[in-house]
Amino acid sequence: MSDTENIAIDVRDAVKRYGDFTALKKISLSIMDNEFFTLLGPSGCGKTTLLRMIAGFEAVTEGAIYLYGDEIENLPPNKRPVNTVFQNYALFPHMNILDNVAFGLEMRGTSKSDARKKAGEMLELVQLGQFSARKPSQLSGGQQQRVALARALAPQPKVLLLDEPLSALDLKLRKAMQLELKHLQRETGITFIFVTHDQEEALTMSDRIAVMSAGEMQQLGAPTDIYERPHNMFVADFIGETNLLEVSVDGIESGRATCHLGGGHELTCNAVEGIGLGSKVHMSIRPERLYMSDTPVESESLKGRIKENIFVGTDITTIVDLQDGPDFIVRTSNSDRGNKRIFEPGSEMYVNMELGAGRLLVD
Amino acid sequence: MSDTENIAIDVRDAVKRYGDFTALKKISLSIMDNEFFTLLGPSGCGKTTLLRMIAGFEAVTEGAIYLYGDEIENLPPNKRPVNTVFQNYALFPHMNILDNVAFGLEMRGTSKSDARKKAGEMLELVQLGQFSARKPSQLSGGQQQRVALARALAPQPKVLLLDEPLSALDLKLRKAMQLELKHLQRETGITFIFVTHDQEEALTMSDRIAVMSAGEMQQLGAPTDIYERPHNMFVADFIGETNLLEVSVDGIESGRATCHLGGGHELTCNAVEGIGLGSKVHMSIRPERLYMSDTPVESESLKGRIKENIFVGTDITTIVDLQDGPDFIVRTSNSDRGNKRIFEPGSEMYVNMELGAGRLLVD
Amino acid sequence: MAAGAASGGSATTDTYKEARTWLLLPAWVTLSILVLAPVIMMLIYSFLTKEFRGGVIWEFSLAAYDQFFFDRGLFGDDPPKIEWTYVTIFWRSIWQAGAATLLSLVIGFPTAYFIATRSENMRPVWVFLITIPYWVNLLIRTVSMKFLLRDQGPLNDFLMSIGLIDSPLHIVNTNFAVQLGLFYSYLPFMVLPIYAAVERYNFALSEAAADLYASKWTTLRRVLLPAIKPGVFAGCILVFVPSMGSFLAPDLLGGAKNFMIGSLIEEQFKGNAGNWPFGAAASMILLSMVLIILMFSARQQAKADKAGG
Amino acid sequence: MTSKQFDIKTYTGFKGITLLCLVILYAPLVVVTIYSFNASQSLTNWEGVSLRWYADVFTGPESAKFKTAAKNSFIIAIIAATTATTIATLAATGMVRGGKFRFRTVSFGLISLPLMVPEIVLAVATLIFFNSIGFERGLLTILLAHIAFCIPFAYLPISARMQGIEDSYEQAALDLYATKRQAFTKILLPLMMPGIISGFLLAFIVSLDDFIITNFVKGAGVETLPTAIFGSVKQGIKPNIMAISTMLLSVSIVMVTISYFVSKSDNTK
Amino acid sequence: AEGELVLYHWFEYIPQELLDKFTEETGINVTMDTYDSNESMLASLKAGGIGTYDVSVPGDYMVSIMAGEGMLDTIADGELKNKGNIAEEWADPGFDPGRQSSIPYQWGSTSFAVSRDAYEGDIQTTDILFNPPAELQGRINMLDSQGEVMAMAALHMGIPQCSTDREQLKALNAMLQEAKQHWASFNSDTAKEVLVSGDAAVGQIYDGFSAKAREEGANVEYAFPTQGYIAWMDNVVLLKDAPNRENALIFMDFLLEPENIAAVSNFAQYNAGVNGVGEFLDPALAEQPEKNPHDKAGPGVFIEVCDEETQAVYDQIWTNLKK
Ligand SMILES: Nc1ncnc2c1ncn2[C@@H]1O[C@H](COP(=O)(O)OP(=O)(O)OP(=O)(O)O)[C@@H](O)[C@H]1O
Ligand SMILES: Nc1ncnc2c1ncn2[C@@H]1O[C@H](COP(=O)(O)OP(=O)(O)OP(=O)(O)O)[C@@H](O)[C@H]1O
Ligand SMILES: NCCCCN
Ligand SMILES: [Mg+2]
Ligand SMILES: [Mg+2]
Repeated sequence: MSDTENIAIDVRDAVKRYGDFTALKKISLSIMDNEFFTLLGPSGCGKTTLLRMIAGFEAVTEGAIYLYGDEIENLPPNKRPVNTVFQNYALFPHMNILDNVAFGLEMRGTSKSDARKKAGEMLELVQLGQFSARKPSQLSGGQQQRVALARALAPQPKVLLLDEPLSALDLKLRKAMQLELKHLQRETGITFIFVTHDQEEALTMSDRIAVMSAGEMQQLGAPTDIYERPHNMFVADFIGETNLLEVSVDGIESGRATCHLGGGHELTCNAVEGIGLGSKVHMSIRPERLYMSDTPVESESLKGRIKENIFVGTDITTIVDLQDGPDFIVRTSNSDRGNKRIFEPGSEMYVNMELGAGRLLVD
Repeated sequence: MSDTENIAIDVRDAVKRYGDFTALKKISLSIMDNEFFTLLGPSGCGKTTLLRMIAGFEAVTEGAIYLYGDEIENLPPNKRPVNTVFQNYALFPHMNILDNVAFGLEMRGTSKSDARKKAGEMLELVQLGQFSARKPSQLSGGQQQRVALARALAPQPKVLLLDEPLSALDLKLRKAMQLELKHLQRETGITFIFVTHDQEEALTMSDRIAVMSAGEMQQLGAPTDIYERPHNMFVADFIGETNLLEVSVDGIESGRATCHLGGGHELTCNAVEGIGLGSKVHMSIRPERLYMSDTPVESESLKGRIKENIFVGTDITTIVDLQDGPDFIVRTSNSDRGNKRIFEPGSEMYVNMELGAGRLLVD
Repeated sequence: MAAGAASGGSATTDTYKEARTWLLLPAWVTLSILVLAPVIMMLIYSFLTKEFRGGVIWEFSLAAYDQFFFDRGLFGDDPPKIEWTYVTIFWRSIWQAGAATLLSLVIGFPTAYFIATRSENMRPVWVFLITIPYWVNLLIRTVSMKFLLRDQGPLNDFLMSIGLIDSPLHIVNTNFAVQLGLFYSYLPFMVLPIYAAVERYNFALSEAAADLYASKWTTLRRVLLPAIKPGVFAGCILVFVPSMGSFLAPDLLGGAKNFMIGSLIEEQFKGNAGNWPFGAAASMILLSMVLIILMFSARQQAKADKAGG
Repeated sequence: MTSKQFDIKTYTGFKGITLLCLVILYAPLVVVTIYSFNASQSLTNWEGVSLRWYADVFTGPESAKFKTAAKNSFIIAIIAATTATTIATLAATGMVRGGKFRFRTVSFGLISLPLMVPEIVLAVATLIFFNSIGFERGLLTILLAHIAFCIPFAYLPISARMQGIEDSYEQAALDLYATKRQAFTKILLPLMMPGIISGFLLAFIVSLDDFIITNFVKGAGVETLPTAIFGSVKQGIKPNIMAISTMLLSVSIVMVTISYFVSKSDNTK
Repeated sequence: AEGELVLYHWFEYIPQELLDKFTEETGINVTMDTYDSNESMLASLKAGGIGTYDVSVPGDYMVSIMAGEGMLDTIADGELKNKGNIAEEWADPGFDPGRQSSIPYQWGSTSFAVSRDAYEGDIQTTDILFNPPAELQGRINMLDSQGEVMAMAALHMGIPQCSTDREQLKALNAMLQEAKQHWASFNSDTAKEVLVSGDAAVGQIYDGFSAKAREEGANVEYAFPTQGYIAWMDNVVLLKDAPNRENALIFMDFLLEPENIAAVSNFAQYNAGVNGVGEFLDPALAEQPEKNPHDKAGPGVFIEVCDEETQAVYDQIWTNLKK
C-alpha cells in the first residue's frame, strides 16, 4: 500500500478554514488506485469539506492535494477525472432524469444519442428505467439519490467521490446498491472515496477506512483493525456500539492486565503497550462479545440485574445493571433464543466475557 | 388499540394520484394517540406522500383523513396541530438557526425572547448550541437535519411527522437521537409518525410499523410481528435479511410441514394455515437463525460449501453454496468466534437450523 | 404566454390558491380601468372614420386597416396591392429592438451575474450603481450620449489620440447609434430581473455540472441559463417591447430619417397627418404582433421544457 | 495562491464587462457633470469653470418651477413605485403561487399590457378616457397613470424571482403554525426582497423618467421634472439643466453611499 | 384684475421675466404649458385640452386650421384696447381676416443656413437642399416637419403648395426620394445645435435660430434663395371655452404694448408685428443678415392649408420619404 506509483489521491497536511472556524486540521492521507476508501466520522467533522477539496470546489487553505502524482490546486473541477455524488443530490431541475444522467457523457464528447442510450442503461441499473422522462421534482428522495448516483457513474471517472450516496435508501435497496457499487468498483477499477455514517456499510464495503473527528484524523486502517483494534477511545466509541468502562490497571503479568472497575469488579484482558501499572484508562468491550447465564461461566463473570430487553430484529440488546458498577449492554443473537436464556427485566444473572474480548485504550 | 376515542390519525381509503400515476392506492390506517408509529417501505412507495397528506400539503384524491375524529380535508396546515421534519429540511435560508427554531413558537404566540430562549434549549438538545448564529448554508448536512428536528419539536405539536429525520446522522449520534426521541415521545405524549428506511431503527423505536410497497399497505403490526411473522414474501424480504427459498410442501402432519427444496434437500417447519399439501410457496429463514458445523447437528442440516465470509463488525456474514440448491446466507455473531468455527472459503460444512426457524409464506 | 413566463424549471404552486382572486384584484382593477379601458377605446377608434386633422367621426370604417395593408398608389385610386411600407417599418423596428435587446443581454447578463455573486452587503450597492444614471432624464442622457458619439466628440477624440483610428468613426445617425441609444435607455430593465433571478440560483448545480466535465461556458449555457430563464425572459421583454415603440433614440441618434413604429404612430397623433384611426390601427397591430412574439417564444420554451432542456 | 483557485461562481471577463457597462452608463453623465461647470451656454464650447448655473438653479427665473417639478416628480415616483410594487407583488403571488386557473394567461396579458401599447397611444387614450369620465386633470391623474404603467416593470422581476423559490419554505412555515399571511410576510417576502427591490427601482426610474404620458394627462401648469426640463433639452441641453442633473446624481450617490455604510456596519447578519 | 391665466405656448419662446412682469402689473398668476410643434398642440387640444387653456400661440396656417375646427373664440370689437397697435401689414392676414381671434406674436422666415467653412459657392438656391453640391452631400439637416419641407420643395420645383396635378405630385415624390439620399438627419429641435457643433454643414432653419447659431460661433450664412423662402407668423389666439377669458384679453393687450413684445423679439430674435417697437429692440437685431433679404431673393410665402383630399396625397409622399 505504500507504493507511491499507485497513489490515486494524496492529501498532504491539508487545512481548511472558514473564517475563524477550522473545518480541517492538517489532514494527511493517501488513497490507493483502485481502492475502496471510506471516510467515517460524526456529523460536521469535515467529511464533505474534504471531498469538496478533492473535487475542486473548495480551495485548500494550507497544504496540497495530489491526483496521481500531480498537484491539482490549479486544475478546475471539470478537468479533474473525478465525479461526485452530492450529499444534496444537486440534480438539474430543468432536465428530465435521462438528460441529467446523459449530461456528463455529453460533456465528455459522447454523441447525444449514445449518451442517452448509456444513460438509459445506468437508470436501469439503479432501477429507475421507467422514470426517465420525469423531472427530478417528481421523484421521491431516494429516487433522486439514485439518479445522482447514476449520473456520477455514467462517465466512468477515475475517482468517484460519494457523499452518503445510499443514506436515503431503504435497507434492502441499500444492500443491493452496496453490492452493485462494490461490484462496479472492482470491475471498473475506479477508486471510490465514500462517505457514510453507517458503520456496517463502511465495514462491509471498504478496503480501508479513515475515521475523522472534528477535522482531525483519528485512525486509518482496514475494517477489522478499526473495529477490533481501535487506537483510542473516540474510535472505539464511534465505531459500533461498545461498553466503555473506566478501569484502573492493578496488575500486569505475562501479557495480561488485571483491571479494576467500580464496585469491586475485576476483569482481565490483554495488556497493551504504553499502558502501565496503575494507569487509569478505558476498556472497551463489544456487547456481542458478552453473554449471559444463570451462574458464572467464564473466569470473567460479573453479577448483574436485567434492566431492559430491546428487540432489534437480528439481535436482542439487553441493558444490565451491574451492582455498584456501570451499566453493561449485552447483545444476544436472535438465533440464541432457542438454546440460550433471555432473562426477564428485574432478574439476576451473570455477564460473561471471553478473555480476549476486553481492550484497553490509550487516551 | 381499537378504542376509537384514542385514535390520533385515521386514514380512510386514501388515494393519491399525480396525473396518471397512482402514488397511494386506498390506504387505511389508524394511528393511536401517544403512539410511536413508523412507515417503512422501499424508496418511492409513498411514505412522504402520505405524510404530506396528513400535514396538509397534498390534497387527498379520494378518501379522507381524520385528526382526533375530525375530518381535516379543509383544515389548512397551520391549523393542524401537526409538525413536520422535512426530508429535505426546508430550513429558512434567510434566518439564522436560532430564529429558524424559534419560528414555530413565535407563530404560536410565544414572545420573541421566550421563543428564543426555548429555541436555544432545543438547539442544545440536538448539540448545536454553539452554532445558533449561523445561517443554514453554513452547516453540514447532518447539522441541518438536526436543526430541522429541533424546529419541528420546539412548538410541541400533538402529532409529529418525521420524514427520515436521522438519515444523515452517524450511527452514534443516531442512537443517541433515537433514545432522545423515544424519551421525548414518552414524556410529551406526542404521537410520532416516523418514516425511516432503517429497519433496525424501526424495530427498536416503534410501537407499530406499517410496511408499504408501491402505494399499498403490506402489513401493519408490532415490530416482533413484522419481523418474525411476516404476512407475505414482500415483508419477509424487505424487513431484514432473509433466505427466501422456493419450496414445495410434501407433507403436513401434526402442525409440521415437510418442505422440499431444490437438489433433494428437505426441511421441516411449522405449518401455516392456508398452505396445503403440494403448494409451491416460499420459505423464509433468517440468517441469524442458522449456524454452521463440521457435522450435522440438528435434524434440519444441509450440506454446503463456503463461498465468502464478510465481516460486518458485530457479525460475520457467510455465503454458503448448497449443492444443487440455492445459496444460503448465514449470520454468525462475532462473539461466537471463540467457541464456534468460522470456516475458510471453499471448505465443506453443514448448515443447521432450529425447527421453528423456517417460515412458510402465503403469496 | 403565462406559461412562458412561468417556465424555467420551477413549477408554479398553489400555496395561495384561495387568496388568488384577492391577490390579483388590485392589478385587475387598476389595469382594467387605467389601461384596458383606454386601449379598448383605441381599438374602437381604429374602426372609426378619421376626422381631418385629428379626432374621429363615429362611423364604422376599415379605412385604417385598408391603408395599412393595401397600397392604392400615391393618389389612392390604383388597384390595391400589398402594402410594404408599413411592413418595412415594422420589420425595421423589430430588427432594431432585437439588436438592442441582444446588446443589452450581452452586456447586461454578465453585469447582473457579477452583481448577484458579490457579497450580500455589496449587492444593493451595485444595484444602485446601475440605476443611478436613470435618475437623470432620458432625454438628457440621450443627448449627452449623442454628444459623446459625435464625429468630433470625446469618444472619437480619445480613440484617435490613442491611435486606434485615423479618422472619426461615424456613429451618429446610423442604425448602430439607435441600437446603442435603445440599449442605453433600457439596460437596467435587463440587468435587474436577471440579477433577481441569479441571486436565488443554487450554485450547487453549477458545481455538479463542472464535476461532470462541463466547462464554465457550457455550465452557463446548459445549467445556469435554463435555471434563471424566467429572469432572462423578463429582461428581454422589458427591453424589447419598449424599444419597439421608442422614438427618442431613433429621432435623436438615428437622425429620424426612417420611421420606426413609435415615430410612425406618434406622427398620426401629434404630427401633420393627424390620422387617429390609422395610429390606433397601427398600435393594435403592434400590440397583437408583440403578443404573437411573446406567445411564440413561450410556446418554444414550453416545448423545450417538455423535451427536457 | 487562493486567487488561482477555481471558483465556479466567477467567469473571466464578467467583471470587465460590468466595468464597461458602468463606463457606458456613466460616460454621458460625466459629460453632463463637467459641462454643468461650464461658463458658456453651449454644450460644444468650453469657456472655463463657473458655478453660475448652480446659482441659476436656485435663483434663476425658473428656479421655482424646477423646485416644484422636482418635488412633484419625487412624490409621484415614490408613491407610484410603491403602489405599483405592492400591486405587482400581490399579483405575482397570485400568478406564481395561485395554482392553475383559467384567467392566468389573460391576467398576464393584462399585466403586461401597459408595456405593449405604445406610450403615445396610451397617452392619448388615457387623456381621452379621463376626459370622457370627467376626471379633472392634475397631480392625481399623473399618479394614477404612473401606477398603471409601472406595474409590469415591477411585476416581471418580482415574478421571475418568485419562480426561483421553492414552495417548501412556505410549507415549512405553514407547518409551524404561520398563517398564510405570516408565511407570506415572514418567509416569502424576505426571500423575494432582491426581486422586489429590483421591481421597485425599475418602477421608480420609469416613473421618474416618464414624459409622454405625463405630458398628456397632467393638468395645466402641473410639472414634473421631465416636462419641466423637456423644452430646455430639446434644443440642446442648457447648462442649468446639467446642473440640476448633476445635483440629482449627487443626491442619489450620497444615498447609495449611506446605504453602503449602513449595510456594512450591520455585519451581524 | 386678479386670478389666473393658463397659457399654452411653444417652449423656449417667451422670457420668464416678461411673464413675471405681467404678473406684477396685473396680479394675474400665469400658468404655462409648453408644446414643441403646432401639430402636437392641435392634437392635445383635440384630445381634451379645449376648456383648459386660455390662449395658445399657433403659426399662421394653424390659425386657419383651428378656426376651421371651431377652436377659437371671437374677440368682439373694443375688447382689446391695444388692437390699434397692430402693424398695418399684419392687421388683416389671410389666415385670420380682421384679426377676429388673434393678435400677432412674432414673424420671421424659414430657409436654410450653410456653413461657409464647408462650402464657398453660391447658396442662394434651393438646390443646396434638394440637389446639393458634392461638398455638402450627407451633411444636411432638414426640419422634421412635413409643412416646412413640402413648402420648400414646392418652391424648389416651382409648383403650387397644394398641387392637385398628378404629374407634379409624382415628380415631387421622386425629387424628394432623390434628395433624401443626401440628407443626414431630420431634426427641428437641434436645428441650431447641429450647425454650431459642426455635425451638419447645411441646416433648414428659422432665421432667428440661424442668427443664434452665428452668435454661438458657427460660421454660417442664412440663405434667401431665388426660388423663394417660407414666411411665417406666430399668433396669440383666444381659445374657445377659455376658463379665464377676461385675463386672456388682458394678456393680449399686454403683448400688444411695444415694449413687451419687443422683449420677446430680443429674446427669440424674430420680428414683432406691432407698431413702435423699434426703440425697445436690440439695435443689433435690425442689422442681422437673417432679417435682411438680398435683392435677388425670391418671395416669402406662407404655408398653405390644403383640403383633405390633397393633404392625403402629401401625407403619402411624406410617409414615402420617411419609410
Ligand atoms: N409531483 C409528483 N409528480 C409525479 N409523481 C410523483 C410526484 N411526487 C412524487 N411522485 C411519485 O410518487 C411516488 C411516491 O413518492 P414519495 O415521495 O411518497 O416516496 P417515498 O416513499 O417518500 O420515497 P423515499 O423513501 O425515496 O423518500 C414515487 O414513485 C414518486 O416518483
Ligand atoms: N460555509 C461554511 N461556513 C462556515 N462553516 C462551515 C461552512 N461549511 C461547513 N462549515 C462547517 O464545517 C464543518 C465541517 O462541515 P462538513 O460539511 O464537511 O461536515 P460533514 O462531515 O460532511 O458532516 P455531515 O455528516 O453532517 O454531512 C461543520 O462544522 C460545518 O458547520
Ligand atoms: N421656436 C419657434 C419657432 C416657430 C416656428 N413656427
Ligand atoms: Mg456532509
Ligand atoms: Mg420520501
